[in-house]
Amino acid sequence: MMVEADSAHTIPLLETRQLECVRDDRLLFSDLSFTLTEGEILQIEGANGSGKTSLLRILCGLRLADAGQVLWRGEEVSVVREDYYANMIYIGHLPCIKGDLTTLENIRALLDTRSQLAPLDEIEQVLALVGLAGFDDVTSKALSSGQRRRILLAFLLLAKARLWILDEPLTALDVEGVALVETMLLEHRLAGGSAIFTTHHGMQLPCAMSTVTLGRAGNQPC
Amino acid sequence: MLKAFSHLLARDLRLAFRSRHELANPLIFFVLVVSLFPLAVAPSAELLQVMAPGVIWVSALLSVLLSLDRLFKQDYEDGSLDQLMLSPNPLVILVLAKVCAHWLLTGLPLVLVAPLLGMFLYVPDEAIGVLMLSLLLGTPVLSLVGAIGVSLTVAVNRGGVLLSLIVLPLYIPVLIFGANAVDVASDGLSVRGQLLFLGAVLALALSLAPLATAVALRITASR
Amino acid sequence: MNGSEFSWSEFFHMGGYAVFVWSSYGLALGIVLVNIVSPLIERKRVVKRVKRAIARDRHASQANNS
Amino acid sequence: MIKKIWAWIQRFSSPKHFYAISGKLIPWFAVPAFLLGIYGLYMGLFVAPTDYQQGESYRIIFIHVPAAWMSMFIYIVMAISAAIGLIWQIKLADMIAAASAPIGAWFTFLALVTGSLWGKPMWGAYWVWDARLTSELILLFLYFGYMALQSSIEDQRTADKASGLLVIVGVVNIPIIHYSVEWWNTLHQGATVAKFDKPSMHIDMLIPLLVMALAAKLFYAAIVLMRARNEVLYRERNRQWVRDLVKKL
Repeated sequence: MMVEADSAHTIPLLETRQLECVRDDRLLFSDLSFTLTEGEILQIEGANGSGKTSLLRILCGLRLADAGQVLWRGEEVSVVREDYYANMIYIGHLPCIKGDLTTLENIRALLDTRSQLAPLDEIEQVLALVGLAGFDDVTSKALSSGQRRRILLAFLLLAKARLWILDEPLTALDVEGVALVETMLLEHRLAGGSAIFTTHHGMQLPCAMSTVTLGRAGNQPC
Repeated sequence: MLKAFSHLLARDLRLAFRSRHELANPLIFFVLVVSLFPLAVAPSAELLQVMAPGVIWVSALLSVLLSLDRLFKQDYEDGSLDQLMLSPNPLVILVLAKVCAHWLLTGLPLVLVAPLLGMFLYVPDEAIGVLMLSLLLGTPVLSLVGAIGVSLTVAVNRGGVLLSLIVLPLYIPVLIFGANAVDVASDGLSVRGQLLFLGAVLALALSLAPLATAVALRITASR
Repeated sequence: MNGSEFSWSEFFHMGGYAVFVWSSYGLALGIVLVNIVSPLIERKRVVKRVKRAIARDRHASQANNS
Repeated sequence: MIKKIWAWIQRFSSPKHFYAISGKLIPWFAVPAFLLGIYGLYMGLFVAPTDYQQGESYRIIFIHVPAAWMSMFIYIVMAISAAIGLIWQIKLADMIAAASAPIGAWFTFLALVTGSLWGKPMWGAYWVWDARLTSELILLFLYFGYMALQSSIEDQRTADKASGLLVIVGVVNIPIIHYSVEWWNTLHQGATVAKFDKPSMHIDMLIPLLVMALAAKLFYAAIVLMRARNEVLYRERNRQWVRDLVKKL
C-alpha cells in the first residue's frame, strides 16, 4: 500500500522535459521542464508573443515540439493519446461554437466529440450555474461573446476532465464571469483536479498556485 | 466509435440544414454550368450527345471542388477542429464522418439531378442509369480525395486556386473512367470494366484517403 | 550523315528537321544553364541576407551595451 | 547495431555535416555529368545512324526520353525523401524534396516541349493527346501543386510536412493516373500515327540514350546538392555555425 501511494506521488500527472519551440525562425523557449501534480494549478506567464499559446498547444499534442517530450502519467503523450484525451480538456481562445446551433446543441456536440453523455437536467443545472439558465434553445449567434464563452465554461464543467488546459479563460467575461471561473478552478482543485492556464487579467486564487514564466528568448540566434 | 461517427455526421447534416440557402449552391452551380454548354456550342442534338458525358462529369468535378471548402474551413476557423483532434476517438473515424456528410450534401444531390441534365444534353435513355451509377461510384472518391486537399490548404489564406491545383490532377482517373462509361453506354455497349475500375478506385480511396486526411489535419493543426 | 564525307552544312540541316532538332537541343542547353545559374544566384542572395542579419545583430548588441 | 546506424544517420543528416560533405561531393557528380553529356551528345549527333523511318528528327529522343525519365525519377525521389522526413523527422530529407521540385519541373517541361517538337514532323501537329505527353502534362501540374503548397504556407516546418504528404499522395496516384491515361489513349487511338516507343532500337542509338540518361541523373545529383546547400544556409541562418561560415565568405 505504501509503495503504491509513493509511486502515485513520484509520477506527476503531466510532465515536460526540455521542451523547445521555434516559431517563424524565432526561438520562443527551450529547455522548458516542469511538472504538474494532481490538485496543482499552474499559471503560464509571459509577454505577448512569448509562446504561451504555442506551449499550451504543445501540451495538448496539437503542435509538435521542436525538441523535448510531454509525458502524461509518465508516458509519452503520443503513446497514450486515448487515455490522455479522455482525461484532459483544452479550451483555446477560439469560440468552438456554431452560430446556427442552439446552446444545448452546441454543448451536446462538444460533449459528443469526447464521447460523453450528459442527461438533460444535469446540463440545465450547469447552464444555470454559468448564468445561461433559459438560454438552452437560443441559437448561439443571438448570444453575446461573453455568453458564448459561458457555453464553453458549461462544457468545461460537464466534461469532468481531470486536467484543464485553458488559454485565456477570462476573455470577454464580465466581473461575475471572472469570479465564476475563479470558483470553478477552486472547486476543481478541491476535487483533486489540476489546471494549466494563461491569462492577462489578474486572477486572484486564494490557494497555492505555481507559475511558469516564459522569458523573452525571441529574436536570439538559436 | 460508431456513436462518435454518427453524432458527428448528424451534427454536420443539422448544421447544413440550418443554413439552407447554402445547401443548394453546388447543385445550382452544377445545373447552371451544364446548361451553359448548349448556349456556347449549339443546341444540336448530335453534338451535345457526343459532349454530354464529358460536360456532365467536368461540371460535377467543379461543383464538388467548389463545395470542398465547407468540409473543414468553418471548423478550422472556429476551433471545433481542435476539439475533434482532441477527441479520444480515432481521428480517421471522425474524418470519415465529415466526408460522409459532405458527400450526402453535395455528391448525392448531383447523382439525383443527373438524369435531368442527361435529358438536357440528349443522353440516350439507356445510358442514364449508367450516368447515375458512375456518379454514384465516382463522387465519393471526389469527396474523399478532396478532403486531403482541403485539410492541407485550410490554413492558407485565399487557398481556393491552390486547392484546385492540388486536387484536380488527382481527379483525372475518375473523370476519364466516369465519362467514358457514359459514352460507351450511349453506344449500347457493356460498361462493366469501367464501373469495376471506379469501384476499385472508390475502395482504395475509402481505405487510404481518410488516413492521409487525418495526417494532413494534424500537420495543419500544428499552428 | 553516315555518307562518305562529313559536311557541316548537312549536319546542321538535319535532313530538313533542323528547326525541331536544334530547338530541342537549344532548349535543353538553356534549361541546363538555368539550373546551374539559379542556385548560384540564390546562394549569393542567401549569403547576403545572412550577412545583413549578422550586421543587424551586431548593431543591436552594441546599442544594448552602450 | 541499429542504434549505431541510427546515430550515424543522425550525424550525417545534421545540416552542418551535410553542408560540409555535399560541398566536397558536388564536383564528383558535376564533372562526370559534363563529360558524359559531351560524350552522349557526340554519340547521339555524330555516331548514331539516321533512322530509316523518321530521318534525323528522331535525334530529339536523346533529349526527350532522358528528360521524361528524369521527370518521373525526381518525383519518386521527392516522395521517398518526403516520407523519410515525415516519419523520422529528418529535416534534411525535407530539404532534399524541396530542392528537387524545381529541377523536376524543368525536366518535365523539357520533356513536354521536346515531345511536341518531335511530334510536329511526325504527327503534323505540335500537340497531340498522346498518352506519354498527357501524363507528362499531368506530372507538371503535380510539380506545380507541390511548389505552390510549399511556398504558400509560411511556417517552414508545416510547409515541409504538408507538401511532403501531398507528394506521397501524388506518388500513390501516379500509377492510377498513368494507367487511366494509357487506357484512355488506346480508346481514342485515331489521332496518333507513330508511337514513341522503341522501334527495335539500334545499338548505336541505345548507347547515346543511356549515356544521356546517366548524365542527366548525375547532373540532377549535382544541382540538387547545390540547391539543398542553399536551403541549409537559409533555414539555419540563425545558427552560429552558418554565421561563422558566412563571415568567411
